[in-house]
Amino acid sequence: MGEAMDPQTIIAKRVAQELRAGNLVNLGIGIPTLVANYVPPGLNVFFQSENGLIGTGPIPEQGMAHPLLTDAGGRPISALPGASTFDSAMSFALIRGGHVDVTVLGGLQVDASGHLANWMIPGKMVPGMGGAMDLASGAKRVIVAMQHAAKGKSKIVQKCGLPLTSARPVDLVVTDMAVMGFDGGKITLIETAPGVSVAEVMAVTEAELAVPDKVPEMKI
Amino acid sequence: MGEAMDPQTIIAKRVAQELRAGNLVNLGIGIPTLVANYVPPGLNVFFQSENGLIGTGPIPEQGMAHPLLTDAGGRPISALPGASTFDSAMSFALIRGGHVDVTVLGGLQVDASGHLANWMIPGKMVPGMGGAMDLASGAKRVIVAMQHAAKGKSKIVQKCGLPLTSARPVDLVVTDMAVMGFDGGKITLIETAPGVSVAEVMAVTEAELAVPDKVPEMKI
Amino acid sequence: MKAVSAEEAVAMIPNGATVMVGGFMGVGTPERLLDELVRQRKSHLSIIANDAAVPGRGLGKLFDAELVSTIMASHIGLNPKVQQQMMAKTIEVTLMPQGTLVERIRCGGCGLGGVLTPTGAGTIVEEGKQQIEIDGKHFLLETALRSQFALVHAFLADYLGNLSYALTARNFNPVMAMAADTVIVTAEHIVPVGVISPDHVVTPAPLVDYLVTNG
Amino acid sequence: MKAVSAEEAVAMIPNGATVMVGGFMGVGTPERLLDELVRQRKSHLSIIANDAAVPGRGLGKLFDAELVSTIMASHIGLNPKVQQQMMAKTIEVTLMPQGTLVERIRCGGCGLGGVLTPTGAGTIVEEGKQQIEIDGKHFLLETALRSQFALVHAFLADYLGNLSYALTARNFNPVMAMAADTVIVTAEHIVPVGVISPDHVVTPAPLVDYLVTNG
Repeated sequence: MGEAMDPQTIIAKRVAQELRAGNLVNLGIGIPTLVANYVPPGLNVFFQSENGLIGTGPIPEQGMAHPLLTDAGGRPISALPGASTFDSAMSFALIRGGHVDVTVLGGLQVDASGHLANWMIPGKMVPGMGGAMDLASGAKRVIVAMQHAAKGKSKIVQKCGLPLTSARPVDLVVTDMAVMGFDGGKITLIETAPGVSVAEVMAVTEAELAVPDKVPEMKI
Repeated sequence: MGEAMDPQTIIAKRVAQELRAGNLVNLGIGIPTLVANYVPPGLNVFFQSENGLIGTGPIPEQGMAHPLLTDAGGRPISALPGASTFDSAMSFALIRGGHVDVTVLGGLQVDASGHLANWMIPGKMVPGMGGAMDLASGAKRVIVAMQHAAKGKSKIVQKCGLPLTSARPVDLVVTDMAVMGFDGGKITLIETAPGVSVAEVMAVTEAELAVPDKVPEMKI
Repeated sequence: MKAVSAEEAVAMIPNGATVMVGGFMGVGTPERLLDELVRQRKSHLSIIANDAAVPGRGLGKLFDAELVSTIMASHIGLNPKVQQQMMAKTIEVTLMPQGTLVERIRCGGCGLGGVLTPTGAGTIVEEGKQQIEIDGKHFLLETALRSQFALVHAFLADYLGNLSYALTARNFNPVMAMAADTVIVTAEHIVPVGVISPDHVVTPAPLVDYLVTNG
Repeated sequence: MKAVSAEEAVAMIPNGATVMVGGFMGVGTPERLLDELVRQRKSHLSIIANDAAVPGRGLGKLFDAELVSTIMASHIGLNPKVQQQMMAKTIEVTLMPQGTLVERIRCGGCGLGGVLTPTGAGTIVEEGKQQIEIDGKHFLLETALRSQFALVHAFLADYLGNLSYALTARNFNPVMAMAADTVIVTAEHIVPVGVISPDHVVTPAPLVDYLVTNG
């Protein structure tokens, strides 16, 4: 192995492998945003910005930004040829109507049954759910991209203590240590990160993780 | 008085007097369509065609029709400067949302409490309600434009025998014999047509019509 | 999105399929797909559309060829063949207010279970429907409609699948383009990617599954 | 439609009014009207908007000036002043999913009593809401929202009131332009009637009550 990758890069690179040609993809803020940097060249993926754009392109070059073309955080973006813009009703019709093939969301906790909590910490952080609940409920496939643990505590828990984002389970969780799925309704280890052993994953995972006989390593 | 007007012209001319500057107006098929011919010159009224247009203009001159610009019956129309086009969801959002100031609808029966029946005769005529129910329920003001009687039978009845178009009462009925309103929830004679006496109206009206002391004649 | 011929597109539709068809009295209707449905004699179709147009035009062609088993629409009064087939009970017709029809389709496309509408309350339209009172106002619960296929006609399409519509030919097309498992599109003109301004795209590319090539 | 100055437009808004404000993180926001609300010190406002932007920008200006009593929004996390005023209980904040917010406003503008949405079902968002099951799927009934005023920012307006929007500045503006008793519009450019193509009008003229003149 060459230079060690930082945790965010591991996660973003691995998630990018889940995208397919023609997919409409919505990336949440934080780590999910980085996924766009690792889409294989030549793979045509549509990125949606929920403030009203399909066809999000890279940050514009110096002098080429326009104040009326921004991402959901209000930062300048570019639009690729073939982009489309629309109002918020249409944007969330796309999200809720199952037209978004993949959403990648950050997480505070994911539990053994696939429930995601990512929008508030009661009494502490109450920013509002924005589009997170709609994405978690409406997108065809929900992928959580987050660090495996924070401040020494597992973010993969047996049961979410924080308020849920959706009653609908997520489909895949990609962390800096592992890829986990929920086939059969039970959290299952699918891959480990480069250089990370199954035992190491188990040691920092609070949830009861099903472990198949063979667990391949991420190819990133 | 000069030449006698035909019943449809009386109705259309009188209804046109109800339109105000800036009104968004939807005209049903039949007699209501004729109202557009009698809008006072200089009065800016927006006509909606529910297949997706605001700013309907007159029938285009020879050679100037376009197959993609038609009224709700599929006949060529024109669009005035400042026209707008939209999909059917928007068209009925305008209608149901109370954005249409006046709709003029044809009628089979109107009853003493203002209920309109205009879309089906069970066992005989089942064309479908099209936009009639939405217009009768959603427009700010509903005016019925129809002949007072058909085949010797009053169309102004005590209680509708035909299936209702809406549970919401209409605001005004204009016939070739009279103008009638529903202030106080009771059908009331407001005007008589030129040369028609109150007694003549009463004679061909099945509904119990409230008649004020003074009933002016239409000024058309 | 995949570019296909009209023949290939229609070959995907099985007999008995549920099919939404854009257009309003034959305006903005995907005529080539209807012609091809007739040529391939796809039968027992369940149609969702605003109206049945007139014989020989738009959806009327499917009734001329007796390919329809059921239709949900707001108006069929200008097509005597549909009236005849309805009276003869060879087709089943479900009529509903036009605004209700389009909102139900929109619900199907937008992931909503239904909407509360005042239209039809207190009329025979309310029969069999859940009624909900909010702040003393009486509403009917109208549920979502979806279909296996939507046949959509656009004015401009690009090779990614972005669509724009012209004048009154827009009507039900963009709403139906969201409410079917498979969306098949014909267009007056197919233009290079980037030619339609992002602000003028009405149906974004990812909604379109198949674009029927011209010429 | 009537053309007015920003001063005249805002003078119509009383203290304590319910006001929808277009924009998304300050993009597509009617800044001149917000500046004028601050200048005229209209207070105790009940705001409906997607977010609270950031201090000094867009809706943030109203919170800087402490003119807001309540806000319904989907996100306030990037404006620390709103967080402070919420914690200090000087404002009341109602948060809801963005898709729910926009559909509720759409209902208000479209004469619908509400919609059934799966978003929020099984979370704390469902508290106090009617729950309806359709075909075994669990939905929340979300009711219509309307306001006394909507402040809308367009890209192009014509002198009849037709509006079009640019890029991501469209967002909540066209939906809000349907859901208020009085709609007040600012535009980047005011153009002669007929300059905006009928197919490119997003908000038809009859929806607009007041257009704020430029310059």
